[in-house]
Amino acid sequence: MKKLLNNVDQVVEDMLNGMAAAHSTYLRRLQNTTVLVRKQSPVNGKVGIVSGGGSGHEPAHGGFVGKGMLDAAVAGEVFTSPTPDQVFEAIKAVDGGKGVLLVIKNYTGDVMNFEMAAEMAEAEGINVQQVVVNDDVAVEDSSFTSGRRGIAGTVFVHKIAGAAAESGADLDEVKETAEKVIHHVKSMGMSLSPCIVPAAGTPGFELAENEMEIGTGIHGEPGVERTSILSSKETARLLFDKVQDDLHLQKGDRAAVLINGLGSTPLMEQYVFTSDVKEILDEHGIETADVIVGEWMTSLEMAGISLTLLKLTPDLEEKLFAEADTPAMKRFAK
Amino acid sequence: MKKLLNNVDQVVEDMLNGMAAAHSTYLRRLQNTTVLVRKQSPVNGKVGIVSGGGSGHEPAHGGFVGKGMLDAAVAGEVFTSPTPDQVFEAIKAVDGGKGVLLVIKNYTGDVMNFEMAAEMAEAEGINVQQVVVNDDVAVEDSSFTSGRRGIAGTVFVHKIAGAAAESGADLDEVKETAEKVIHHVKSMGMSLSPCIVPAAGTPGFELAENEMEIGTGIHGEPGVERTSILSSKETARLLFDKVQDDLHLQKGDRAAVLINGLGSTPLMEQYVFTSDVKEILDEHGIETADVIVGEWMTSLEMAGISLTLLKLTPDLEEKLFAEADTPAMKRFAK
Amino acid sequence: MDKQMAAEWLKRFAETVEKNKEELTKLDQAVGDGDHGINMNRGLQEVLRKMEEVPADSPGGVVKAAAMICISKVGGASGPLYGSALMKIASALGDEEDVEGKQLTKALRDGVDAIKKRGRAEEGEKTMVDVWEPAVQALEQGSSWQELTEIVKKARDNTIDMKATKGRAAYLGDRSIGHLDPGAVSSSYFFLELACVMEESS
Amino acid sequence: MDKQMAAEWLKRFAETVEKNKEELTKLDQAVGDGDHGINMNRGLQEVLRKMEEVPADSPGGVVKAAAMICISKVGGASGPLYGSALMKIASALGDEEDVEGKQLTKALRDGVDAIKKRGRAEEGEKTMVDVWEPAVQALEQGSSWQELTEIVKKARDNTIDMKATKGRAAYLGDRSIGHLDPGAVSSSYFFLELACVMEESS
Ligand SMILES: Nc1ncnc2c1ncn2[C@@H]1O[C@H](COP(=O)(O)OP(=O)(O)O)[C@@H](O)[C@H]1O
Ligand SMILES: Nc1ncnc2c1ncn2[C@@H]1O[C@H](COP(=O)(O)OP(=O)(O)O)[C@@H](O)[C@H]1O
Ligand SMILES: [Mg+2]
Ligand SMILES: [Mg+2]
Ligand SMILES: [Mg+2]
Ligand SMILES: [Mg+2]
Repeated sequence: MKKLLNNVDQVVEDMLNGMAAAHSTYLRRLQNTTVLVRKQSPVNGKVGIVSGGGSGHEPAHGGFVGKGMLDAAVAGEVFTSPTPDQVFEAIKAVDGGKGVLLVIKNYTGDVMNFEMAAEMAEAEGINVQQVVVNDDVAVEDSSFTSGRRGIAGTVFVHKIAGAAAESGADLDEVKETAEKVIHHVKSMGMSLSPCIVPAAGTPGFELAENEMEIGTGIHGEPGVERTSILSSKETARLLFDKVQDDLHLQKGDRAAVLINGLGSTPLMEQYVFTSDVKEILDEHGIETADVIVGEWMTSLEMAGISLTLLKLTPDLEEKLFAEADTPAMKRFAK
Repeated sequence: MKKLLNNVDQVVEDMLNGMAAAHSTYLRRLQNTTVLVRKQSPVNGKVGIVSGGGSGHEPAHGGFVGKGMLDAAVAGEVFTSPTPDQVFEAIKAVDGGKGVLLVIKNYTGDVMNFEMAAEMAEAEGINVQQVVVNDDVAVEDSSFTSGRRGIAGTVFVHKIAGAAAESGADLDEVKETAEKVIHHVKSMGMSLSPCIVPAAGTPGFELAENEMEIGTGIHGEPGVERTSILSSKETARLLFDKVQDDLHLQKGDRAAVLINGLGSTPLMEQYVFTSDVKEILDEHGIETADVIVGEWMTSLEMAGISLTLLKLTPDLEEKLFAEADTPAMKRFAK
Repeated sequence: MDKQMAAEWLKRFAETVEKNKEELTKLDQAVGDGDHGINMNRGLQEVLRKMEEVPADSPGGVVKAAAMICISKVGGASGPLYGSALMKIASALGDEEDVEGKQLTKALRDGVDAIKKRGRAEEGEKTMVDVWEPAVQALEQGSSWQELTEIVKKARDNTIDMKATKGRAAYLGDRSIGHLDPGAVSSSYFFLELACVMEESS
Repeated sequence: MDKQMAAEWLKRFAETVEKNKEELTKLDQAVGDGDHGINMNRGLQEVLRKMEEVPADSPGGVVKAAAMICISKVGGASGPLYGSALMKIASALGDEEDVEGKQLTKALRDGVDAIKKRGRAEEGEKTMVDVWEPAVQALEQGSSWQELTEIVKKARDNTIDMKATKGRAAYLGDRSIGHLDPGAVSSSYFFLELACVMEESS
């Protein structure tokens, strides 16, 4: 394992200090917690939005703390959901009197820990609602299982629910907006090489030189299928087809596209892939209102990419383009 | 070699199409060239700024095309400087009547190709000036050699010269501003693993599991020294010391810091490193006006990082914080 | 069971997890995200420290302190699950200084029920429930601690052939078959060390 | 030298570069950025295509067409250097249909001077100049084509012990010692193929 760090057990601690140092105009660290909150928290009269999860997905979620997105991000250990007490601290810090929405990615651990925090907050009289993002279409949905994972589509939830909160909507409206995004957003990823959790020291899975993994999540976990290496075009088609199976975009529909590098896939390759995705969308007559390319929700140094499509309605589109100013995502007011 | 692409010989072509597709509100591709220009080019009455170089450094330079930074970026093959005819096309496309500044990274190939383009443009009566960025302190400067390389510090040149041009400064002033940045900016990098040029198919150098390379450039070229792996803190100190040897920052000086991931080093590690750099700067009583972390000038999927420090003067700081709106770097007007 | 035995139980549990940390990590890499050993060890080491610093007055007190730490230090899925289980076990044990076998079994029943409720999991889903449920049932049916040992090992190994439908392993679908469930393995340590401590004192 | 011989020369040069593309890449990986073989091959393959499509009327025409392509297709350091050299060579050859040995030597002198001017390099800096300069000097001093072959090989190998002070290899400082310069190697092909073509026709 070759990593630039000091102590594997301190990596989250050190990282949070680095984020606070780099982005001091946006956010601050809540003392003795793993929580980053907006510099001026709570924002009075605004619904607070809290997200978080295991670390190793940077810029998610700390990079999205700021105007028009999150009020707080709670960091767990690498790939390990944060504990309820930490989430509770975040909730208390951002409640500006209009309640708090928790944006949870659908993993058993995250759901349970955030749920326990919500129970604690409610016991203190804070109004807390939660939404669970489950955009990953890699695994079939089923009522017998814990359902689908939340992956990069979460960024759209942050952006759009964040815009709703910023505009003064109340907790129910913000939650409804978030749920509408969740309903309309689908993703799927693949990887070319695994990643190494610092404290583990060995990769989560192994791939031969001619193999790729389809449907990989964002935790170095194995995907759902292994194939020989596909070209960017073939990969784009495979991921698009899976996403489209669920999303049923029609000719003339407007969509936002998020192409997410998982860690070590260079922007060069991401743009090659973007070009292939755009071609497919054009073929289908789907209008791309927005194309976002880069690293938004990573999996340490995993090589790979995910494709997220969000079906837009006029209200979602308006909020997607609303002003945002966070370390990782910025939007100018139009 | 595991890469997400279609055809190694088409990778720059495909990438440019992807960039144009993703960032169509910012830029467009000049037909039959490898040039990306601002959507509305030329901007009348504004000095045009053209940069570029070999591909594989994304987001540099295409990601910096937009308001407040570049007017055009010329892409060469991977790690190969673009040819004069392409640079010439860019110059013609962005000349808004006030002349054009070329921002060249100091590599023999880049300097020669841009120079030839400037000669062509001058023959057509376009006023062209050029600056050569040589921020990499890894190699000793000497009048016998071709001097120091240009690396991530180039981003500050783009940002600050871009602000000058945007504010209406004339060509001489923009050039002077760029030169002032170049004079005040120093960088140094290191790497933990090499990268693979797609058309080559094999890494540019090899590093054992316990080795790191100090002073690596951004082209997969070997660095100037090889050591056993250092911690983030030790690395921060080593790079800072080398930069500081040249920059002589004093207590109370204001500086901008750019921490640049070379490709596959996760943001997590970059932030750990950021925290260590901040500690050193604090020790020295150097005020950090701005800390920028992320991937700004990469070397494909190389693992590693570079540290850039820019000594600020009030005029440079004002321009550093001026509004910019490009795909990769955005600044809100204060 | 007195407070020393309770402490000894959790101490041995912590030690076994530490010894098998890499093993648990490997198991979790195969079907999950590779942190189960790290998570459990982080929490249980803290439990050890806490037990030394502030020894509790009763078996219930010992377990309650461990529950709080699991909730605030383990994270992931296993944190709330072990945390909720231990919390319920502690409640059931109350502050009695010496706990009968029967009462312990009832407490463990509350524990497994808490896991099933928090995790919305049933037996057969390839989770820690697949060790907890047979183990507690065996005790309820009067198995000896010796017998429990065998039952727990068998239950643990039974997870190999299961297809996961809860937890991260569920994302693998059929590919989850053929691997031990890491949470089932750590749970087996929990019961094996309990049996060991109880056997030795009997 | 007539136009056929000029075309044959560049054709063989292109073929040798293609055959040794990987070798050139490896050399450039050791002291540079690993693209010299790729750059040269990209340009020279285009030269081959162009020569087939639009055959030139004179040796100067052949070389001029190649110069234009090197400038617009090779990129990197080698593009402008070979481009400038070929351009000057073409100018010196003019549009004569048959070129004398002397005139060719004078043209090659213009070529090497163009490289030195563009690259601001002198002999001994571990660049292509270290093949071009001794090669042209030898011709100026009346060496035979056979002798040139030996001189060029020796000049190429002499770059091994040099420390680079120009081009990317200069960034390596002392670590550049012990490696062949890739541009010197491709330049050796340029002169070796010239010698071959001239020998065969004599
Ligand atoms: N819904 C659930 N119900 C019961 N046990 C579960 C559930 N989800 C996961 N587990 C258990 O948790 C273990 C994984 O724990 P751990 O790796 O620490 O957390 P995470 O899965 O969040 O990384 C699994 O092996 C399984 O035994
Ligand atoms: N200043 C210079 N003068 C003469 N030749 C040079 C100079 N710089 C580089 N070269 C030659 O160019 C070769 C490298 O070419 P190439 O790899 O194609 O370009 P780049 O260095 O831009 O990647 C070197 O091996 C050397 O022979
Ligand atoms: Mg986990
Ligand atoms: Mg090159
Ligand atoms: Mg796990
Ligand atoms: Mg090269």
